[in-house]
Amino acid sequence: MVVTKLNRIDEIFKQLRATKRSALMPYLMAGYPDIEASLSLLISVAEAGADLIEFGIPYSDPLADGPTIQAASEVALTTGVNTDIAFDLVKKAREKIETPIAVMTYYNAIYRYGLERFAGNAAESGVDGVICPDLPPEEASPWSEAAAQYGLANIMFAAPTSTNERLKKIAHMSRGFIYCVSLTGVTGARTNLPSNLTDFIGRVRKVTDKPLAVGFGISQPEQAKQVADIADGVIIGSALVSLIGADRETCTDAAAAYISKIREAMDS
Amino acid sequence: MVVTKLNRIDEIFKQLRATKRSALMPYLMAGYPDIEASLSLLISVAEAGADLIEFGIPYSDPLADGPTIQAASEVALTTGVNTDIAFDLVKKAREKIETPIAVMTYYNAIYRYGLERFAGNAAESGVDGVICPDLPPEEASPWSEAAAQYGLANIMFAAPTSTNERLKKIAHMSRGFIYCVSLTGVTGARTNLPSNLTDFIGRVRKVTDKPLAVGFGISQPEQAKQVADIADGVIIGSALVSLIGADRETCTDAAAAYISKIREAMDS
Amino acid sequence: MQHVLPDERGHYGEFGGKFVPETLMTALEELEAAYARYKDDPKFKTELEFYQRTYIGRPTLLYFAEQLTKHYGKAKIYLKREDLCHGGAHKINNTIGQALLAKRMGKKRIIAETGAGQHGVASATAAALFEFECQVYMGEEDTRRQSLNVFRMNLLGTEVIPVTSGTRTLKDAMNEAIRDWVTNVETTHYMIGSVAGPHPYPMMVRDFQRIIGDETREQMLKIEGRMPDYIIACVGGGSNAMGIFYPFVGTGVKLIGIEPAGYGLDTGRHGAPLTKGDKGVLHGSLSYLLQDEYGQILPAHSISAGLDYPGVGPEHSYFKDNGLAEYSSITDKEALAAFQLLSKKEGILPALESAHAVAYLEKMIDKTSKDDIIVINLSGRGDKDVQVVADALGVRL
Amino acid sequence: MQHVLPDERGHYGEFGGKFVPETLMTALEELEAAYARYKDDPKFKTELEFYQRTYIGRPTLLYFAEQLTKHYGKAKIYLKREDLCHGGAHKINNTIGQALLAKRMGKKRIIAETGAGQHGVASATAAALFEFECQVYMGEEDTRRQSLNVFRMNLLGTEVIPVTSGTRTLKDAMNEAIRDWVTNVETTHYMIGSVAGPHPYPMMVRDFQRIIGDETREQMLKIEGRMPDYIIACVGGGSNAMGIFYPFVGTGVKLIGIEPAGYGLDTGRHGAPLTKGDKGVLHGSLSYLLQDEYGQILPAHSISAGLDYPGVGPEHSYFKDNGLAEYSSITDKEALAAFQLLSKKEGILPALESAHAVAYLEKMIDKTSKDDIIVINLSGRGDKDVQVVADALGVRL
Ligand SMILES: Cc1ncc(COP(=O)(O)O)c(C=O)c1O
Ligand SMILES: Cc1ncc(COP(=O)(O)O)c(C=O)c1O
Repeated sequence: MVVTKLNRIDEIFKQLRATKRSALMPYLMAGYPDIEASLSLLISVAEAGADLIEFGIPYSDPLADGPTIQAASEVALTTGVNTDIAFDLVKKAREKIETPIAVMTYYNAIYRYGLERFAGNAAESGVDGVICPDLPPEEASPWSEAAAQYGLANIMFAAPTSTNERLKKIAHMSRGFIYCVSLTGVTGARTNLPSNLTDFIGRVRKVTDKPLAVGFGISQPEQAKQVADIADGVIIGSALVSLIGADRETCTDAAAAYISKIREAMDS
Repeated sequence: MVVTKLNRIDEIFKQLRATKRSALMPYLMAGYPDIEASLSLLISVAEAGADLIEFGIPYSDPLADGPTIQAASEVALTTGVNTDIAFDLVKKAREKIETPIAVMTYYNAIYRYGLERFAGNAAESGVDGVICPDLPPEEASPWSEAAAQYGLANIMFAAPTSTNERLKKIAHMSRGFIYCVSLTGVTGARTNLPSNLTDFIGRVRKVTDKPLAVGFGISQPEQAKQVADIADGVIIGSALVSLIGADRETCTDAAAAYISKIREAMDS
Repeated sequence: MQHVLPDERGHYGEFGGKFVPETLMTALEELEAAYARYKDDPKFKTELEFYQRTYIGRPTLLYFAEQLTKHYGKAKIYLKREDLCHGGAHKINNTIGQALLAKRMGKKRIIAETGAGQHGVASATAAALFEFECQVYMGEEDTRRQSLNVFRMNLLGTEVIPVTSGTRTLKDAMNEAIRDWVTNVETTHYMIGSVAGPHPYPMMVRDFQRIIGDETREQMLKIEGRMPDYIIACVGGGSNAMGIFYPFVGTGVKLIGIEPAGYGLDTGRHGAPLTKGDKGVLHGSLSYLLQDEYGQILPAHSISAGLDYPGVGPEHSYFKDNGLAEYSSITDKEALAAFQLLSKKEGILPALESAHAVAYLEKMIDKTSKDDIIVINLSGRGDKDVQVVADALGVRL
Repeated sequence: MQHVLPDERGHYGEFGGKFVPETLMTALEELEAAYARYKDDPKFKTELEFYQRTYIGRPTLLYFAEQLTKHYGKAKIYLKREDLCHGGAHKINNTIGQALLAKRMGKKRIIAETGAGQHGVASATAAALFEFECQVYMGEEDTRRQSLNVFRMNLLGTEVIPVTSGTRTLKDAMNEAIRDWVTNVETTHYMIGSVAGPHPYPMMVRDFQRIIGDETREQMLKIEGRMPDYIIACVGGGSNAMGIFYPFVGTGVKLIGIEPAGYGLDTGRHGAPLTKGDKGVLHGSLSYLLQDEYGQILPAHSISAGLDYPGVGPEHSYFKDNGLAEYSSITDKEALAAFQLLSKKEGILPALESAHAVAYLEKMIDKTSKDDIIVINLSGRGDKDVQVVADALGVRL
């Protein structure tokens, strides 16, 4: 079954580009802090102004992630969440929200589940794209093809260490947007943006006009604003996850409030 | 100063040979169970019928001795006994008894004290001979000469493992008597006499007419009797030491009683 | 048959590859280029051979185990004595090689992962010798169980970083090392300890370890005038096995890799991905591994810490699927018995890892004859395991 | 000058000899005769060389310690790597030799004494290889402190007998072994672990250990084309030192033996009989030893168990009095520092015994120049000492 309708991710970037705004792209994790709450969070964060949500499927060996997301993954896995449940959460969220959703997980979760099956079930649940941090272009073709077959965007990573050659290859292959890693390192909130970020984004811009989203390390409204000025999307991961982990009772409201504040700063 | 009077050891064997009796030769240790008691023991054992007393100077590393005498040595050393005190005990005993006394100690105690000095002080205290279990004929000449100079008998060992060649050398060199080790092993009471003892004593007899005393393992009156039938002297070591160690209060009487009993058996 | 894998992309058939964050891809390309440049460079080769000979103590012996042979009364048994290497295991063959390469690449710092500490100590040793700054990641659980090895690394000037994530054991230490590498990729060389990880590691580590097989071949020809019939080696990540197998691939010699069956293959508590695992991606390459139906990695178990790993080098997966080697497994209990047997018969305490290879004799020797020749790779010495063996046998020390 | 001692009676000048109970004299004569018969027997020599090469792993390396040399900036420093011997120390050179001899003498049983366990393990190893029954005497105190080594011997099939007499340490274990020998002299070979004991042991053990010096000489000539200027070795009983010294006696090479100064020579808590002892008889031979004015043996102290002995081989006493070698001493603290230095600089953990020899560099290197060559005998590896070093440095493991 080939899905032909325009992908929600392409749609949103088209809209934002038209209004010269940047996308706010928070990261949530299936099963964190528990399964139900992660569904409420999807909805409340969307309603608070998220343009796209990255929805992580927790993994036992998250080697691109820093301590915050590692710890969250461990907690989430104890809830019994798995790929099927994660897809189911998206399906349920789709009853309320139309915000694009990109699932984020490690390649083994896709490989073991079965490439076609993963793509098919994801697409059917209302997932729009997949982000896989340990799948560089050299190894991405089988998955890219399976994803394309189901109208899923396979979103690829660009890093400051990528040569221009590699950036071209990545840009060419990536769908939806390009995930630009702000720094050499793992996920995790940091207090300052790397000084060479503008140069790096400039380098990527030179090889593509696909949307560029920047992630890794962004936590403060001012940082989001600065990134919004040079990129098409601002990814907020660990900062939001740690806020959610701080108080489970109030996390839905707190997350919404935090996203509104970032939204405000970005649009200011 | 060369002592010329006839050595008490030669004297006693001459007497015993004349009466066709065997010598009863108990072993005591200077400083065991304490310094004073070891003096009382010298006297009481002599009076109970000992023909010759071996008087051990305790040593830190008594490698020819079994557990009983090892343990006694450790106790004795904690009393502060030493070579000078041991000689002094002999000197004091000499006020009461004329029983021949042979000091038993390891060669290092002699060597370190000084060969001449050891021989001189021993002789002056009334010691008649010296038994040194780790001094084979090959190494014995310097000490033999020093001992001879002071009229001390240097008593040497013969073992069941000694070749006839060696027995000749030992017999030639030994003074006073020859200490025949009943078995291959260390000192210590045993319940049976070795079966080849008669053969062994026979081998020694073939090379010498010096008195032969048998030691190592003799504890029972019957054993003493059997040995007395084939040898000129019966040495009682560990059995007596362990009896003395059993009850310090009564050890003087107990030792005397034990020696009387052995005496009786031997003379029966 | 000439075996010419991996291909240009680091694949062994469907296995291998480079499944790592984009940040590391350039570093892997650089490493690949540097390795390609130096591996046949006469100066590099001379220097490597110099340290193999003068520091590691190569060639190691190929020892005819006369007592063990007598004990079984079947094939002649030889032991390749990697336990006599400086440090007590084959691991140093690889770390010296990588250190010499890292020096040429201008790296100042080395990081490594370690389970029980064998590769950590070997890395720390190479780092001390060539004056690198060195940090070793080790599961917190393991730092406690193997505190002597932690101190040993400290003595060699290496800092050991306890890893508190996940199961707090080897696989998490490797995750953490990769995270460090992602962060410090420009100054740092990541010294992987087996034929695992992303390309070019499985190839490079294999090449540094194949000296075991090259020597064995030469020594065997000299001693017996012919090739052996069997070669047996234990398989954790697979480096000692690949090292001794590689020069014999396609020659007709039966190559047998032994995985740890732990408490038993059916208990689920083992470390035998080739025997009981499924294909998947771990630590940068596609291979057999222990995982659940959703691809979550399952913890391994083996009495021998060096085999306690849920993955295996990709080339072994290729060997298995293509019949270039066979793989079998040995339980903790069987390994313990072999540990005791070799100690008593030959006066040689094998590493518990190597004891798995020795234990396989029980299963295969009956079908051999006196004319056959078996070589067992004695990958390391057992002194490090004496406490573990005592505990397992219920002996209070 | 050709050095042709001992004389016929086993004397080195006034030292040496056979101060043992008469019961043992015939056994010593037999041993002497057997040794005289076989030592130059081509078949014996071939067999010994075979096991040296194929089992022990000889020749061991003569390693240029480049980093250590750089560190001091003076003489070139070489290490003779006895730590790479099977088992981790030079002790096995002797036990394999004696075991081959005992086999020819028709003995079925071997006994040995051991302090920390090094010689015990080496004896147990040789016993396992040549199928002897083996019992090792070890001070009860030491069996507790070194329980891992006890279990190691058990694994090798040897029974360890705790000795509860005296100070319950090495010297008492040796007393007890001698008592056993006196009792079982006809079936049993007593395997003494150093150049100590009654003749012919000091000579025989020296001869089995001189391979260290013979190799060093040949290797040095090959590498440097000349003899070294200094050879430094630690002295416990003195076997590793005698082994490396012996082929250089009278050649002009400065031979330096290092005794353990423990807490300091003035504290009375050391193990330095050559430096601070007096002549006397212990365990069958006349030599320097630690004793009081009445000849009672005083306990030794050293952080390194293998040097913790109140006596020393008689030939060293002769060397000292006749200026054929010099002797100095190194404290526990200095040895610890050298242990750490060598670990960090060269990636080699030395045995604490050997660390005494390394430590002496601090005291003598200033008077050397870059043209000088020093060889240090690295008699054993330090893995066995890691716990002791941690304790001494106040590191909780
Ligand atoms: C002695 C020994 N053998 C084998 C192994 C397993 O590793 P590999 O399979 O890479 O040889 C280890 C790992 O630490 C080891 O120490
Ligand atoms: C490594 C090592 N070196 C030195 C010694 C000291 O003995 P020797 O002086 O006989 O070489 C020992 C004794 O156990 C030892 O284990």
